[in-house]
Amino acid sequence: MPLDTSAYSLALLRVDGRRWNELRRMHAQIRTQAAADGSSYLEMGHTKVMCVVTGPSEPGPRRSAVGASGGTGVGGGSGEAAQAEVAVSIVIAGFSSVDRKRTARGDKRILEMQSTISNALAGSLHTHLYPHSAINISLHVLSQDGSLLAALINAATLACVDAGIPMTDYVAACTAGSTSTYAAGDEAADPLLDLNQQEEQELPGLTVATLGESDRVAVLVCESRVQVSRLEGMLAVAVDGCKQVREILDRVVRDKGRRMVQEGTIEKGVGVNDMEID
Amino acid sequence: MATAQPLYVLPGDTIDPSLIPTHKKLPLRLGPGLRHIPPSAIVPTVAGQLVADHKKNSMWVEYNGGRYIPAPNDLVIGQIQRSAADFYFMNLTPFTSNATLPQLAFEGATKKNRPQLASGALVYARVVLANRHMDPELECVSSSTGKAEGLGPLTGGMAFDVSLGLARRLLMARSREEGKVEILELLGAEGLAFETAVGRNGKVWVGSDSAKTIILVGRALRETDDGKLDVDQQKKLAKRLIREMK
Amino acid sequence: MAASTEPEAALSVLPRADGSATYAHAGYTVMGSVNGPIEASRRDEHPYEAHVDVIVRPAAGVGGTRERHLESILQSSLSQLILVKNFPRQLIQIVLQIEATPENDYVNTKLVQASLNFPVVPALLQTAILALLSAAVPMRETAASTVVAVVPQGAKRLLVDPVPRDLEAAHSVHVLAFTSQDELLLAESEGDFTVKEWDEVYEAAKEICCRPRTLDEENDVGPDLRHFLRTTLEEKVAEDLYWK
Amino acid sequence: MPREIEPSLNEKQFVLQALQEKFRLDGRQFDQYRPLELTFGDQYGVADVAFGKTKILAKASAEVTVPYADRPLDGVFAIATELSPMASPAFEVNRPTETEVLLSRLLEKTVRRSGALDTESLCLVAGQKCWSIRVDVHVLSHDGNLIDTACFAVVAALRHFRKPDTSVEGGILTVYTPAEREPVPLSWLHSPFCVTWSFYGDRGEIAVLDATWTEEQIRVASCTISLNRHGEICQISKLGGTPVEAVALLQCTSIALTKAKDFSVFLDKKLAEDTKKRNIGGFMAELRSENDR
Amino acid sequence: MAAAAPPSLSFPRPVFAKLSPHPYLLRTLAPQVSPDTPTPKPSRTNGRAPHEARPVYIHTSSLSHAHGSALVRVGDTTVICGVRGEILPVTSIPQYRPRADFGEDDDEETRRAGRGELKDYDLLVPNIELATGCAPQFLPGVPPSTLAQTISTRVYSLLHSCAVVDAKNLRIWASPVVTKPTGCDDDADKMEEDDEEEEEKPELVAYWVLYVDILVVSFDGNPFDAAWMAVLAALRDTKLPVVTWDSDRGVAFCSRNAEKRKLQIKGLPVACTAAVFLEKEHGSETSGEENNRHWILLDPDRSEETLCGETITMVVDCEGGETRLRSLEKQGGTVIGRELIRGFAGVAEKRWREVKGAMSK
Repeated sequence: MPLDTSAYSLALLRVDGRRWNELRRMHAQIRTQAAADGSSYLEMGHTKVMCVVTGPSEPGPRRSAVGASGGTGVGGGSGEAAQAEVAVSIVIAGFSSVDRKRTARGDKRILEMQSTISNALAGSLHTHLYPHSAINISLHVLSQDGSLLAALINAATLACVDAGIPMTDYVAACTAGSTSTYAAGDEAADPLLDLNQQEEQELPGLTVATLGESDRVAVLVCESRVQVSRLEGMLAVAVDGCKQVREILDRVVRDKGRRMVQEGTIEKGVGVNDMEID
Repeated sequence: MATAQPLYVLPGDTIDPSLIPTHKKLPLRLGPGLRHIPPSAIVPTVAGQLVADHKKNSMWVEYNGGRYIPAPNDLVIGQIQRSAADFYFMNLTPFTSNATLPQLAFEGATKKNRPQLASGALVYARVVLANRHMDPELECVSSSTGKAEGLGPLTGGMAFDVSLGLARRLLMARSREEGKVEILELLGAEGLAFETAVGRNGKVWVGSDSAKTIILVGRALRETDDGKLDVDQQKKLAKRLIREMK
Repeated sequence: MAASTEPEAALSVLPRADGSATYAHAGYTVMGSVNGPIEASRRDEHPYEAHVDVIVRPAAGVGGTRERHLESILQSSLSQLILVKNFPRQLIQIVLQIEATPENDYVNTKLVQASLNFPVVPALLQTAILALLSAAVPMRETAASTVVAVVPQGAKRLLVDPVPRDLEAAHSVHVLAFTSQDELLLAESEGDFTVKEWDEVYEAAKEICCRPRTLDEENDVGPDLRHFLRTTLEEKVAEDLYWK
Repeated sequence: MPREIEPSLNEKQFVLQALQEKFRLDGRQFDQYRPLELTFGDQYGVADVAFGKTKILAKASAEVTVPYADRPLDGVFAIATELSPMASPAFEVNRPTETEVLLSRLLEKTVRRSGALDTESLCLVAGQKCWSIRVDVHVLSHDGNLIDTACFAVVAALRHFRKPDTSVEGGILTVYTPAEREPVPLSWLHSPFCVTWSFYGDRGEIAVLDATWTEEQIRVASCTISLNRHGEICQISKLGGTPVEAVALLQCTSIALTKAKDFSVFLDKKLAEDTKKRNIGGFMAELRSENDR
Repeated sequence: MAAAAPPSLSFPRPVFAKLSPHPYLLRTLAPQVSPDTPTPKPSRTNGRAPHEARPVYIHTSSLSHAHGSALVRVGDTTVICGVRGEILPVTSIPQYRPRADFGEDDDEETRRAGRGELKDYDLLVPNIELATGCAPQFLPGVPPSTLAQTISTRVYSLLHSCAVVDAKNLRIWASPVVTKPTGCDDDADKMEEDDEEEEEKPELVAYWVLYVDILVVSFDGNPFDAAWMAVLAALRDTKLPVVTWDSDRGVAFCSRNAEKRKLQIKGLPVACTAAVFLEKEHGSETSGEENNRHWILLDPDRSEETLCGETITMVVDCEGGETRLRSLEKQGGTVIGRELIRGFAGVAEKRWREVKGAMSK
């Protein structure tokens, strides 16, 4: 494990010069596509994704069994649609990573991310207001540099806000890691916030999404081997990171709202307007 | 009713004519598990015990298990799937096509005021019509008296799954003597306050103010069913459960 | 894994299926589940009778063409036994999971094999019938099935329930199934044989599948399947009706 | 396609109410598993596992094949989880449901990506020939908590499995039949187990282990934690659902660790018993094969 | 045949046939005895007698690119089969295991081992394509139907159980003496002699893999018989080029104008299928003494297949003088019992002669 133990322990700086609890530069916009009901573009470092939301609307003809929320029961999508179904589709552009590899359509990793995002948002969106209807979230990955799932969740949240779908609060996500791998059993390992590609490959890490300003975890995904003792540290840092991310998302929404009010162009997005008032 | 030496049959077995009850006036009535092949052959279609009732001049095959198949006058517990213009579509067993329950088939229901039942609600109903070519039809009111007679929506409580055999025994007029199932009475005698509704489709609804009681009754039923307990064992079970509760 | 041991079976082993059974004989172990009559999907719906759907799943590897073939054989045979006319537009779904097959210590067999293996058919058929009985699906009659191999030389020329090594050496392999009315329900043979040989095989198989109850037991051609089926069911029914 | 019907309103309300009063339908504690049964088959690599009414059979098998071009020094290792209508008519053959995808991903992450099986040891002739190890997971009866049951079955099957012995002389590979040489076990590095929590209540404040099918249908969120007895997390997935307090999740993890240790002890015991049983038979078998030669 | 339509009916026979095929076929098979017309012989709607099969037409080596090919027509069922050989070096067979000795080929052991080779290394790969729009029920370009999969399985196992192709004819040896595929018998013998003379044994370096592709061009029932006929004819027509093995580069190559050797085929197994037509509609509840007559319809066409449940397929080979059965498949009913099967052997023999005639043309 070259980078961290050597470089980090000396300067306490990471490969890209960040401190342990620093987020990468995060930039986001909403209302990027005029045509869509809701849309967003989001960057976390060099990870760049965009999202388009259509709906709530009549459920489309082809409703994928996988990646449709409420799918706790066998057979995916909820039986009698008492609440709206949140369908997520992810498209990873061939040029998004260094080596261009085609992602197969039935790729289970992507199907898993789809269902994660749809279930995470379904937990916050007031889907019960829209029975027998569907909210389609389609995400496009333009560039990958770690923390992909987190970026996708954040983008989806923004797009849903833009679409004016009532929700409890933001679902904000980010990643956290630990400075040395599971092999080294040293307890002195420091947690790291917001992993990039390189760190993600070399260090144990996890993705966390929380609801609003609370400590309540909607998504917790850890795909690497790590000592149980490290979990608490990483989780704490990640949850804290999620709060920072929430602030950023909130600012994005408010700025956009303010600008729209100034321009006097609020045909929709009443939700934004409300926030303007308080 | 059970003959001295129980006679077990398999599908396609030939039944000794001597076993077929012969009665002066009454026509021979064939119960479940038997089919008549003209001119005079009677053949079992399931594995079970052949039972003949000479007084009623009827015979049938007694068996346990399998999926519930609706028959007229059966009492069942259905779950509302969705409601149409003037029907409720009811589910009796998973994955089977829906039964229909007219919204006017409730006590005192009129065009003006009919019961408003949400999908997912449980209803205690009687099978009016059931044949192989049509979806079964239910009712919650006696067509003769116009009274509900205990049928209708089941509010609160919990529905437990039991074997068709146990459901049938619980529904017997004299369930203690004939069905050899006494557990509910025993628990009642122990001072538990609860009400039950038994569906022929293998569902028992238990209602009570105390969740504890409902769970206890549910466990009692399951253990009686799975453990195939006889009356004495049921007595022991009742005692044990009550003790656990205290 | 010996050639002609008595078969073993257990009924209603799967709590959540309408009916189920495990059957173990001659090295084969099969788990069978039956659900039905249930709602048939659009394409399977038949206006006048129930659609019998048979799914055969190998112990290892994905099902392929030969499973489809086995399924079609079983489907055509079971539809004969089940009173399909009783349940128009309905579906009766039979899933047969092969759990174990006799192992041949002298070869490393490939995982995916295209050629059909007859010897598994009886185990599948028996399991399906037991499961159907456990699900109390109305049937016209029951059936029993067995495998007989014609081997070049040795003590007996006819081998009942041959082990894989015998099958390699066999001139011909035969699967026969008889209904409880002693009618020939299924006959599948491959190899190299004459009508006369087939006749002998027929005799042996019939002896096993539908031996009359009164018979001296010294000539053991193999298990007495009809008797086995009856005793198994009687035990089960007696247990179910313990309260009577 | 037949669809699983949701539990009735009565059931939904009651189960929740009972949980709030600290009861489960079957009288279990919240962190209590249903009775666990494990039986090995006559053949190597067959494990039959039951958590209460949930029954899963896992079968491991091995075959010589050509390694992937991009990793010539690794063997092939795959876990196949196809849910058949045997588990529930709602499952259709070769039409994967969400349940199936998530299950296979969890097993993938827990067993495969955590490096439980040393895949480099499966390489026979670099870039040309290697072992392909395959585990088929057959769900026989589905009464909730497929994940924990399946994971346990897979691990048990693989640790019980023996693959044919091989030798390579002058680039020529020989795979010995069981009659020629006793099969050999896989090189196994660590045994991970899945522990799945189900959450209830508006804030997911109630956490329950080993949910039955009814309980699963009513839960608002779930979290699967995979650990081995060395206290290493192999994977955690809480894939959405109602948000749960971070602290609660930490508690869940520490309880999960004790459960994983229990599983590990149980499995070791069972394996030991099985080998003892076999050694008697095994000896006879050797004699037999001797005579055959 | 006028009497075929009952007097009560007022619409023409084709309509009758469309509306209720079962009674229609029933009437033609069991014509009513009516006073005005003489009772005609029982015949099928296609005019054939119950035990009358459709004429066979076979044309071979029509495809230039295949090593062997055949077109078979049985009535309106037309099947094309092409055989293509490809060289498979033993090094690219994962589970390949060199064998010490290839004994005399009349030895039982060896023959079985050979069968093992064919199976384990997949040297015979049949595949059938039904989805050609050859009949309404098979739309083009859909995944293989159950029928297609069933037939290819049956063809595959028949190929192996009949051992029409011997593994020794597919082996490719690296040794100056035998660099040619040991085609005909004499050649094979010569090879063995050579071996004895040679002190250094020739090394088995590769196999021929035969891809047997079957295409159903038009479908009018009884696809298996036709398909199997086509496979057999195509294999008998197959000629494999002489292969030279370059041991330095470890590759086999056969020059453009290399001489071709005929593939040696053992025996002539012919499939013969019939379906059972019941008087009462299949599975109906009105069972009893009355109306349970039945007819065995040889070589059924599509309309007949839809009306019949039970089928029997017998594969016979009378090449060696006496009739030998190579396969028997009977399923889907209980009409065909022991006696009928005994009798059917005769029918199959007759069919065998017809087909042999068509083959030798």
